Amino acid sequence: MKKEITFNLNNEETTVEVDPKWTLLYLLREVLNLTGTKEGCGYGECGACTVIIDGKAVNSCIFPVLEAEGKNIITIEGLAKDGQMHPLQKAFIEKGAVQCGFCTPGMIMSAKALLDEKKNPTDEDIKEAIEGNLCRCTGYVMIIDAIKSVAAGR
Amino acid sequence: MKTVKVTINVNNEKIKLQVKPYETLLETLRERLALTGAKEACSLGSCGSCTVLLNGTPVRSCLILTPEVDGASITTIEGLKEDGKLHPLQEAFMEKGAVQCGFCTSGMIMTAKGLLNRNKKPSRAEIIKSISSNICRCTGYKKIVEAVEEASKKMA
Amino acid sequence: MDDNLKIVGKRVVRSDSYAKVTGSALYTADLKLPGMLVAKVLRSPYPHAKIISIDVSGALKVPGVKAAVSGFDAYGVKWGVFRYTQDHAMLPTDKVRYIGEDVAAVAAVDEETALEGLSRIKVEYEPLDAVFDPVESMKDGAPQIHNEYKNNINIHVHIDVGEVDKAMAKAYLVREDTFKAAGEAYAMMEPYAVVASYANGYLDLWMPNAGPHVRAKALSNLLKIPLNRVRVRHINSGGAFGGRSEVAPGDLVASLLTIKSGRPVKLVLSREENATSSRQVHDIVATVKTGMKKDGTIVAKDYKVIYDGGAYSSTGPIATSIPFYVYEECYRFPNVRYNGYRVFTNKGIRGMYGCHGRAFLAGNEAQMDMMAKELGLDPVDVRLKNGLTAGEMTATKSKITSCGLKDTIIEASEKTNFKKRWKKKEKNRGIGMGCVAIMCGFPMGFRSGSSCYVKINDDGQVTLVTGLVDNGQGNESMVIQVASEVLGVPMEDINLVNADTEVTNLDPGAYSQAAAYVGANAVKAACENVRKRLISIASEKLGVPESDIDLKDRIAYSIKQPDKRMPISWIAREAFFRGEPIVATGSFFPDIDFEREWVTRPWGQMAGTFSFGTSVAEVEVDYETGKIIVPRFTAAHDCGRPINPMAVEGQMEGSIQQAGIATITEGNMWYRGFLLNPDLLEYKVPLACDMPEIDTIIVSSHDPKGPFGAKEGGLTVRMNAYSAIACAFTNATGILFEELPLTPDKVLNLLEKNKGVK
Amino acid sequence: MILPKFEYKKARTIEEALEIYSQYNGEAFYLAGGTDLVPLLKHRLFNPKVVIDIKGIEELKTITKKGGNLLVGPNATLYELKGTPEIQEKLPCLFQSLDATSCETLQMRGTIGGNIMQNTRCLQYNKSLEWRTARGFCYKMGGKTCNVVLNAKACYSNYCGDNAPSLMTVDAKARIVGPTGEKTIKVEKLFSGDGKEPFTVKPGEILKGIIIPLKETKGAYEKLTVRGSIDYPLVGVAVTIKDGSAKVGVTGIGPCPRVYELKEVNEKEINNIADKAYEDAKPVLNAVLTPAYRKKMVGVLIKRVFKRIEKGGSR
Repeated sequence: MKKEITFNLNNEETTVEVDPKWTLLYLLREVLNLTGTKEGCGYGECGACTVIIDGKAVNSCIFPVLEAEGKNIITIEGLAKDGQMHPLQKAFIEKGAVQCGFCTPGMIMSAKALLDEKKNPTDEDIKEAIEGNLCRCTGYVMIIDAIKSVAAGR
Repeated sequence: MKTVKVTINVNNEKIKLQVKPYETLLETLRERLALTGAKEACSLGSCGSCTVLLNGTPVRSCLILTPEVDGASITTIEGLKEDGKLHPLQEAFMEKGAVQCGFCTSGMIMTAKGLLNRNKKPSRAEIIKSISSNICRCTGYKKIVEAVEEASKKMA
Repeated sequence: MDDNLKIVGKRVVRSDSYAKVTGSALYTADLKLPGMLVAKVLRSPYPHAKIISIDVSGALKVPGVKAAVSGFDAYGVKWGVFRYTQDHAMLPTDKVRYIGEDVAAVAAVDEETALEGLSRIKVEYEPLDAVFDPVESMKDGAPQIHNEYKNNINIHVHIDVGEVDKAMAKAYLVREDTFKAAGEAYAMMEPYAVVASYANGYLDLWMPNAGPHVRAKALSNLLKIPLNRVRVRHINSGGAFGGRSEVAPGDLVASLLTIKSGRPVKLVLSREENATSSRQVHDIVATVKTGMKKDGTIVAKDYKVIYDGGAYSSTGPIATSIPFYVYEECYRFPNVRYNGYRVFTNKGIRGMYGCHGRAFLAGNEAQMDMMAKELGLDPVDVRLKNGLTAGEMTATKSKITSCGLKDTIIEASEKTNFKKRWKKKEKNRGIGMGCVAIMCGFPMGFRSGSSCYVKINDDGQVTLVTGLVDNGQGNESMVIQVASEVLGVPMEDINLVNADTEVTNLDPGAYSQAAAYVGANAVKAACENVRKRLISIASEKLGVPESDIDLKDRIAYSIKQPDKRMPISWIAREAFFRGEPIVATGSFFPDIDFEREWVTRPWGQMAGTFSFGTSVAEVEVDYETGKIIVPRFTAAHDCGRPINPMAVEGQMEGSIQQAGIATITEGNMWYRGFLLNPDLLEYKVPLACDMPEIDTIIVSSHDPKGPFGAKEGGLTVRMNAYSAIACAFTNATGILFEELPLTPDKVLNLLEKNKGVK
Repeated sequence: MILPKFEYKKARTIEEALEIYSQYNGEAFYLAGGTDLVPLLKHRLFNPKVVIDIKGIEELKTITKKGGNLLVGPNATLYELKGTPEIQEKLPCLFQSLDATSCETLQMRGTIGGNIMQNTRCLQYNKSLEWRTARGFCYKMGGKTCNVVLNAKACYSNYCGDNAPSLMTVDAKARIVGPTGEKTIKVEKLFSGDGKEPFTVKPGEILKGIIIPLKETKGAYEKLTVRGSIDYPLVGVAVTIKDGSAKVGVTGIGPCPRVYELKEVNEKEINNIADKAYEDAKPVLNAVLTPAYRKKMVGVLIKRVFKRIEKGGSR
């Protein structure tokens, strides 16, 4: 039986009918067409589906959809403001932190959650923040560089 | 606005849906079921481009509310093939050159299918009368009439 | 190899028809992209009004509305086909000029929300006097629609060849008549729709269009985006008939909305909007004066033709000229004067139409029959006497290369027993003939030519890449057929990538009747270059001379020793090993005089070649009700060698509906700028039951430069079918028509006015 | 084109339908075939709160023979009715008008009740809300004057039903049921003659049945249109001859169909009626052919139908 839930998604009040069986990722991708968030493993192991819920980076593929009720959710699509990219997005491009791009949205969301919490993270903080996000291309060096450059720029 | 629960059989598949009470069958087919073969060309029942079969009878799906057809069987152009084989009407439309821009084609074929459902051997006059329910802007109808004649012969 | 064709000239099943009979062919409104928004347009309720202000902010407050735009969000660039006709902003900021003009638009999550958004947009107008009749509009003191055009005269085409007045004075018989015709609706079955998607600085667009390259260029200018970032993509088109050649206001609207919202946007016009706010056909008033010798030779023609141009230039100079040219390409006019005026009125935009110019063309032909009758001649002889032949020049200096006009006249008249029936008239019955010629392509600058890229894939299959467009005529299938012939592979082995501005080269589009002559010629040239490579490698491998090799059924083989053979796929792989994959380009540019200009220099070679046609209609007139019945219609067409006769017949049959039967049913009706029949109920597109028995005759001539001898296929019928009906009406009643369409009310009125005439 | 918002209710009995109607204070429409109603709703000419689907009401569907009459449920489709042997054999005028109605596909969906009770039409009325708003609302839409006959405080829209005139010529009656009970009236009494409110049927009342006397008749229907299918009549003339006398029904001009009686069928009488019907017809410029022409055709078609009947009646 479907249920209606209401939450804030990328700064917009959203009410939608959901099946309690769904994950948040399913709702985002299949119903709301927000396909920036990727499904890499489906078991919370790779972080490709990371979104920010009430300030925390969360694997949306294992997040039961009913729990989204009343929450504040940000996806990669909600990052740019007034046509301007978020500094993290700019830095990822400039530092060459993007290769195939499949982990990128999740990676950026994890980084954002970190920077929102800690203005000046250490290298260790950064590594810890993205340790749940697998990247198969970059070797992480440029990703860490990119995140650092944003933290330093503040 | 409360939605309405309907169960319809679309192209031999039983489908349960919750639709808007003011939703047309054409909208349901195109927007919910991604069956875009039926076309919206006038939306007012004047042209026949949205024709589908309702329990075997051709209807203008733009004039029908989806709640009206709860429990009914709908056949669209996408459901005409059987076992991966084209229906004789589809074959004949291709072979006789009855297709040009193609926008009226699915409605035209469904109207013809409706005719053959109730009249296995229609005369030329009966074919013309029946497909005069549908507007085609490209072909001048001659090859469409020939295609329906050909299909009815093949099916006999 | 032309004389031993394997597939060209055969009645083949069109390559696009499978998708169309199974419902899987996608049209613009069928597209669904992730996150796609629905757009709706706010339209002008006034025929003419100053825009004081537009405030879209209210719309943006509606939850679910993601963007709202007006002309103030555009760059103030005005579009026009020619430098001197750039007067159409698409979203106006100064004035609205017709009811239904696009003023502002919103994109929202669904249609209901978009409509709610529209209702919150505030527009303040100051209504101005409006003018709806072109003759009134030309008068001093009429409301001025654009400041730049005095007396609202948008275009004046003036052609003067020989000494018209002198010749007219010496003529044995002179007759002058005025003919009117209501503008028609294109009434293509697919209402206009556009999907626009802007991401990462690139704009992708899908819409039914007849010329993706001209669309992309116009949008690049209007949006100030580099051309390589505007991509008009391939999609099925539910008919065009001339009405989808140029950029449309909706293209700009959808583009602005996707740029603003960052999400894909779909705009689908309702049937009513499609009529009120996309293009319509010109209403025409044509005054035709003809001087003839006693033997029926035309010595002079003097024309004044007024075209109701609606609110903007659109294809102005072309529309003002084409009816004249298709006529002078058919008959010999030693002395001729043409004054064509395209005049602005406060009505919707007007464009080119496959049947453009019916008042002028039908008027000429019907008048010719009246004069023939007076001189004791018959229409067949008069047409044969005045018809152009191969090698002759038209009045404005276009050389006619191949010409089957005579054959079409003779074959159509023999098939219908024309001469006898025209003379020995049965009561209330008549027979009439109409002739015309059509240029196969006309000067469109560097867009006049086409090019094609072909590659042979590693399995021997073929990919063709060309700018050629199909709006339902079968152009795509036609070039696949041509490639199949040249390359010796079946049609199903050939993939076509076409009409996508990012990957295809310039092409005239499905416009100006150029697809067979220009587009297919380019495909043929490219395939011939590939064929040379295939044969060269095969010759080497098989050890026989190149001249002994032919390609057939995916095989290269020796003609003399047929057991020496190898699959084309082997040749392709061999070429890959050599590091020289088999790819080739080919192009065709018609022999046209590019100094020719529609207004300033209306002479010189118009097109590479011309096709010809003759229609014969038989009518019955009901004297009590004024109803005309058309029991039989015969059309003969010289299209060079038909590539697919079945497709050519289809064009001819459609033309008989759209130009022939339309002569008694179709016309737009207006009330002070309001279109009264913008729907498919009151705009009378003929139905199956309204169609006559049809005979089509394809007169196969052979054009020296056409691909396998082919020329344009079908359009002549679109421009002479109404003449045949009008002439048959005159033959039946002894009366010339005054106004088209010949609906029963008009017919009865004419019959009563002319009581006693026989 | 999307529909305006409304609720959908299915009624299983007439009582239930009347009940729903009153629940919504009359802001309701009965839905049968929908071929007339849905376009009106899409154009926002009406904005009901609820649409009551009465197709499921069994007693409204049946066609039965009883005591020399054919009892027709209003939800019988035009196509079913056309296929009824009694109509084919005895009522040629009605058969022909059914056959001439719109096109086959719409005959198979459209019902006789809906066809009789269809709203009047006008080139300036059957348009989108946007079109009508730009033009200014006319008298029928609640505006001050007609948009065709400028300054007239009346509505000149045309009743375009093909079958009401035929039914009138065969003396058919209509059974009406409403909140206050049931009544049986002549078909011609269904029409008010007022273009704004073309029917005498009161809010909530349902057409419950049509009673058609089954007597041997001769007759024919003549319909003036531009095309051979889909179109509404620009003038329609129905003639039925029974026991030496005849009735003539005229439709397509003005807000209601008219019926005329000939005591005897002879040339003089026919001419008289043709002249009278011509005088009565007051078309205005609200259809695709000129008013003068349509007026003229009333007389022409009447004479023509009688001639056709004389020759055997077939089309």
